[in-house]
Amino acid sequence: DAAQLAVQQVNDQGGILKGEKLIPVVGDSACNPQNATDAATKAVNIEGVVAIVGPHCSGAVLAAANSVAVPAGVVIITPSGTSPEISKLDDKDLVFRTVPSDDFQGRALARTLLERGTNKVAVAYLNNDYGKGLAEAFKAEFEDKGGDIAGFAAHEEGKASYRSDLAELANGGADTLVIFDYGDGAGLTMLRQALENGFFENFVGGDGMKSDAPIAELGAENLTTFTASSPVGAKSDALDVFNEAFKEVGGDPDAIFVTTSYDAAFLAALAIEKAGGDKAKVAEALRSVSDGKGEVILPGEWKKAKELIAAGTDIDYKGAAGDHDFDELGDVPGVYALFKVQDGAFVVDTEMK
Amino acid sequence: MEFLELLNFYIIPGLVLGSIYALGAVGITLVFAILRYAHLAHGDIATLGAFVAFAAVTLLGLPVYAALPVAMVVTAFAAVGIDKLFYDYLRERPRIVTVMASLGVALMVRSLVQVIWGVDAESYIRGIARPENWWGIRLKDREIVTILTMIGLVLALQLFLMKTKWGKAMRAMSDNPNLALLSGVDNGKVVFLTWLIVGGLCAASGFFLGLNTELKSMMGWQMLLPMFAAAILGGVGRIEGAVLGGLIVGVAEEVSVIFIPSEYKAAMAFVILLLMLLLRPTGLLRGKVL
Amino acid sequence: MLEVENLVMEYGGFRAVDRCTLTAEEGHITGLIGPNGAGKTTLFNLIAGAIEPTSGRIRYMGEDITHLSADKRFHKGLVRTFQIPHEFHRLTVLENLMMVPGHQAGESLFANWFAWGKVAGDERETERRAWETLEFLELTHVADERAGNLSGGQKKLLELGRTMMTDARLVLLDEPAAGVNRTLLRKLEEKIAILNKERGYTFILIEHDMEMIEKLCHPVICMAEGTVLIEGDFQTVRSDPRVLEAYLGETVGDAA
Amino acid sequence: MEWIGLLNYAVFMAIFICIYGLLALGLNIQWGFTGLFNAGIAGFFAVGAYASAILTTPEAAGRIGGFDLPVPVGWAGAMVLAAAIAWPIGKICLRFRSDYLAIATIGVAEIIRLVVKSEDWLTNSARGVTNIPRPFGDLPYVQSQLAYLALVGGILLVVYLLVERQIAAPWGRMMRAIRDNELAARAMGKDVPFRRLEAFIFGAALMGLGGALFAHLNRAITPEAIDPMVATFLVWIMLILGGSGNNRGAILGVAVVWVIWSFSEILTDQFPPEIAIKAKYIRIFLIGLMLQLVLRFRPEGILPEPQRGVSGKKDL
Amino acid sequence: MSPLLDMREVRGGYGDADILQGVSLNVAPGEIVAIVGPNGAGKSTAMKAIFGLLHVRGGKITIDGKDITGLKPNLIVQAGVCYVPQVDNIFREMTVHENLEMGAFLRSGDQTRAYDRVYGLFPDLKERRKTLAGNLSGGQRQMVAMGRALMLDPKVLLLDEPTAGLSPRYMEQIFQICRDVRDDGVALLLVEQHAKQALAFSDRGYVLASGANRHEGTGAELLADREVAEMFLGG
Ligand SMILES: Nc1ncnc2c1ncn2[C@@H]1O[C@H](COP(=O)(O)OP(=O)(O)OP(=O)(O)O)[C@@H](O)[C@H]1O
Ligand SMILES: Nc1ncnc2c1ncn2[C@@H]1O[C@H](COP(=O)(O)OP(=O)(O)OP(=O)(O)O)[C@@H](O)[C@H]1O
Ligand SMILES: [Mg+2]
Ligand SMILES: [Mg+2]
Repeated sequence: DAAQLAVQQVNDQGGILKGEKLIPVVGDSACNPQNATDAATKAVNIEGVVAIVGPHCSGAVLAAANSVAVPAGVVIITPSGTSPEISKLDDKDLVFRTVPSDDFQGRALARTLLERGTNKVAVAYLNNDYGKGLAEAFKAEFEDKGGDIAGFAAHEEGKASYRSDLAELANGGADTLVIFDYGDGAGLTMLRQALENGFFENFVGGDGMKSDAPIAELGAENLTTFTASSPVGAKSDALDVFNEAFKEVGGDPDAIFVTTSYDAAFLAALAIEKAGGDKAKVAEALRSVSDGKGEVILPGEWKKAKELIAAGTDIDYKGAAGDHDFDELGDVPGVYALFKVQDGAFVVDTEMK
Repeated sequence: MEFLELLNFYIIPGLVLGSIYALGAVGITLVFAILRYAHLAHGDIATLGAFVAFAAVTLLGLPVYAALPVAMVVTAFAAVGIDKLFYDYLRERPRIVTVMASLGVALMVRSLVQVIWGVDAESYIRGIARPENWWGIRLKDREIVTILTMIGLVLALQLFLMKTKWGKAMRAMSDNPNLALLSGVDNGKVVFLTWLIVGGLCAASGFFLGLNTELKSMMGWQMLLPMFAAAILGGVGRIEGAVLGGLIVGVAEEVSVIFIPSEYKAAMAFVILLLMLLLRPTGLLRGKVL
Repeated sequence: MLEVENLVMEYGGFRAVDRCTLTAEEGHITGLIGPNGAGKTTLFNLIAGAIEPTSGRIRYMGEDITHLSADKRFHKGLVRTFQIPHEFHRLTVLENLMMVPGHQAGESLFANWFAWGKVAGDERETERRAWETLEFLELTHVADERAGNLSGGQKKLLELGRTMMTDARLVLLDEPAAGVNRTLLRKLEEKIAILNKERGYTFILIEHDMEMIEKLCHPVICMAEGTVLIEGDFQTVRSDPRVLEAYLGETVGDAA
Repeated sequence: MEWIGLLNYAVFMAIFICIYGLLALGLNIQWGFTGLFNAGIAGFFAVGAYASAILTTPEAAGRIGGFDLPVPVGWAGAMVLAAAIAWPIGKICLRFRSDYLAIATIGVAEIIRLVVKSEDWLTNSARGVTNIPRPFGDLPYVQSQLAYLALVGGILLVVYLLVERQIAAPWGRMMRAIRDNELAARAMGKDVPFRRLEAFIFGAALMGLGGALFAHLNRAITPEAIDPMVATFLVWIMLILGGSGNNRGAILGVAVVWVIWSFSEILTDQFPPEIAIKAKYIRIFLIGLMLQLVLRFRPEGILPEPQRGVSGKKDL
Repeated sequence: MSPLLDMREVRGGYGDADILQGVSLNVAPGEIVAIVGPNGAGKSTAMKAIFGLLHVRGGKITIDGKDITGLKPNLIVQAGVCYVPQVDNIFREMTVHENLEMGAFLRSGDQTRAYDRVYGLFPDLKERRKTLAGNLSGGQRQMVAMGRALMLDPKVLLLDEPTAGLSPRYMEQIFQICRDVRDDGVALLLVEQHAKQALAFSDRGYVLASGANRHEGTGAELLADREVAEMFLGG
């Protein structure tokens, strides 16, 4: 886990505040709100955390933020809750994310496809907040810019066959299928069945599809027409630094939400340091350590950051996933790229705007 | 819509899916008829079976189809063990207690699979297999194998139940347990045999689901409800009914996409089921005992 | 009081009750005898509304009740007992009696919450009546016992006791004597007679105990194979050759 | 300082226990006292949660609602709607054998879940409904939690008393009689189908209320909250463990399961992170195992059904 | 002659309460023994006790001198005892022939002779061997039930109210069959509500009441006993 790396770096480089250790609390939210609120309450009250990194599913973020973090005045930074719904929260400026809202990604993907000359697609999306959020943003932008959505259908996860769904979508006459699902879930099944039956020629996925599972299970040779968008740190030094470090501890820097998790954890640590451990000041500190003004801090540079904070110098964290200049809603703008499969791995195909 | 298209993209997938459901539903119906409770761990035992086959493929290097019998045997004994450990001593209790116990078993088996094999999707054969074209009908080898094996297993089971002494004992036990006892049938042995068969069928259904899609730790649990629907649809206790029910549920799920929004596909099994209960509560074939 | 006309009850082609026609007069104790499987219990089930007849009609106090549900018939004063005691086995004996009266205030959810006083008053009255019945049946010592733990005879008494908790007009008794100990049986006979005379209950009584039939019943109806074989006073019925053959058997005349 | 946190957490857990307590009481009325195998608790929970959410939230684009009604109206609406949905379901399904009723209710709950998940105009589909007002939500965290606990606890207490009253009254006696012997109950003039329906609807209304309280606690309701595992099976486990047929047992079962669930997490959090990931599954395994152990050694639950109706005049 | 089936001072019941309060009875080879008594006397319970379907808490049951107290039913069948319960005594969803096969479940080898014997006793069944037993008439069902029990060629046959619910014509037929079976050398223990007819052709009889022996004697003695007649025979 990349957040783990951040914690380790912080602790190795002098720890937080007066040499105290940053202790990770692994909450188990299992995506459902009952467990998420339970885990968050425990973290806030029993462990006494001053910031929460997570949870992973948007529904869980909504519940944890609404019922625990916001009322308790604890900052919550989610590395993976991408639902546009999170932006709408009445959050007293306590909810942040290091991952851009699906809204951005869906729109960016729509524009990119149109630019590449793909103007007729069918869309299959997982019927949950993630799939639906992406799909609708995509659809709105795509149609707005003159594209033609020839099929648009949600599906439930865990079904054994999606062939009839695919046949239905293919009936619209598009030769490109856009899948908003997870690469190790129903999206994989769908991709497999579409490929096996020759329903579509080109496949485009959202970031959820950019997972190792399709390559491992379907074989890279079958995925020549498959591309997936994903947020990237705009080709930056920060990203390189992180990739280096993460590979060293045996992680896969290309996996989903790795960079955002790392950044979320590192940012949380910076903000806590800056706020001097005062819960009430963490949100403000979080904005100040990432607002684009001040000395640049790259991933892993904890010691430097700590010294600068101690000296009262303004710092600005440039993360692996991006610069993280939060807007009023606590969102970050997305920088995306379209990936393709090459030599058994995802490589950047096109930068997206 | 063209007939061939309907066949290729709706009916055939439906039949393959239906065969997988059928294998599970037959097991559910056996447990229901002979032991008389709803077995909620059925789907997760199927998952276990699928992953045992996976282990046989990856660890022992067996060819995929050779892994099926291995998985069936291992899972059959696992099912017997589960019965001995968790259900046996509840036999005198109200049935609800055993139903709850089976829910507990479902959780335990699933988490065991997750601890051992993780939660990522796996598959028996990497890569994809494109279907062959038989005069316009598109079929993959594995689909043919799925349907034929299902038919073979069910026929074998029917023959066993009809012709052999212990098959008759199982039918007798499901018909009139007390009288079976009075006829000298050892109920312990019947229960043992039942679980052996149920476990084997479970593994087969999990295996084929894994073969036709991927292996996931939740795959069986997600199949549980359609399988129950199939069993009830066919008339509880009827083997051929369960097969018929499985095929109907499978085909209906696939074909439903033409008529209703596809996010409601998963509800299809229940719509059929509720209609069935309303119109003919005994199931398609009058159910109750084998 | 009760008229049964051409009643038929089929079970998958088998006629348990076959064009049965009979009447019971108000104030009488009508005896119903007949071999096992003659359809007596089935007839009771039909009259009490536990099952619906295949065809035919049942009239009770001038009203056609053929398709009325069992609970509605109960509220019209038509009460039955079961051949095999159907006690509420996890309820106490006292509760078995107390649950009987119809239209108790406390059976409505809202009364329980908002009309507590009325419910409590009702309960006191019901309980008083239940204790009375228990005393009458000499069951006070087992009032707090689970009914499932009673002996067969006590269960039979409880069956009878339930009819006494109602404002019954017509009571159907299905073999009340079976399994009841003999000394108790004599008392039971007395009690039925008292209920008949003093409370004005009308009875139809199924029994295999000829002594009881002889003592209590007039008239006696003998059923066989779902239909009425003969009706008359006890002596006539007993000496009828068809009854002797179908029901009593050849030896019975001598032994009695 | 630590113990204040613990106390805060205890307050939170108590709120949860109260909410699930309502679900367990509802199920107890249906199963414990009437013998109706409702395996679709999640459905009624969902109906209640969404009904109240729609009634009490301010205007939102793209879906019905925006009624902005007071919270009590929302809660009453949740109960009424859950009851209204239970009515046709009960009408149709209560004639089935208990296993069939179970499957039928699972099916209905599943259909409700899909509707909730898919219908934009009604429930904002997968994104869920947010900005649900929470009573005392404007107070500082701790006070707000305490106030909500008082509110929810009060509701649970009132419901518990009502249910207890009702069970101890002739109504409860009648329901137990029906459960014991349906045929005889009918012969004793009880309208069995109606009474069953009544119990089913009453239980469903409580489940709906539980759902509403949950939605207002989180100020948001999303379809993940009505997953059958956490909203149906968990409640069943709680009831069976606590002792079906015993209201105090039901609530105790809820408490025990939550406490064990929660504390097992605190425990597994102490593991090194590599194992902590797997610990999630190990915990589920342990929950399953615990269920087996209780079923084995206390099959009637922690508090078994009491013998009711003893007159106390035994010694007279 | 030493008894084939011997039951001594047996106590026991379904739950905690003792239904049988010390019942003793025995059956010699080739003998018909009738048990009569009021409903709920424990007659069926006594039979179930022999067959291990009860918690037996005291006393001893032997077959041919071999102790079978507390054995599981399937083992008792192996000892040569067959039992036809009062109710639910056929496999409804199996054919007549399969019902008989279930009777011979414990026997191995060729059963042709056993089938011939049963079909010889019940020609009605031979005609309907492929019919589902659940579709038979009451009398035929009773024949199937007895046939099933006879398939094992038992030493002792326990019949619990074999004539219950039967028309008198069938009742006579069943009694006749009992005598035929006895003539084949099988000992019979039967419970009967038609006590008079049963006692009339039984070698001996027991009167049970309240879970205990009340009277015993030859059939004729019991029939002649005024007290027995008055109290238990509906006389
Ligand atoms: N539910 C049923 N299904 C099929 N047949 C039935 C059913 N109920 C009763 N019968 C048959 O109907 C016939 C009449 O039964 P009933 O119980 O009325 O007899 P009865 O006259 O009361 O006999 P007894 O004196 O033994 O009580 C019997 O042969 C019985 O087998
Ligand atoms: N399964 C059971 N569980 C508990 N008690 C039972 C059970 N079966 C019978 N009893 C009780 O045991 C006693 C004896 O019953 P049993 O069936 O042996 O009587 P019986 O003499 O055969 O009567 P009948 O002539 O009516 O068949 C009765 O009081 C009865 O209520
Ligand atoms: Mg009768
Ligand atoms: Mg008996």
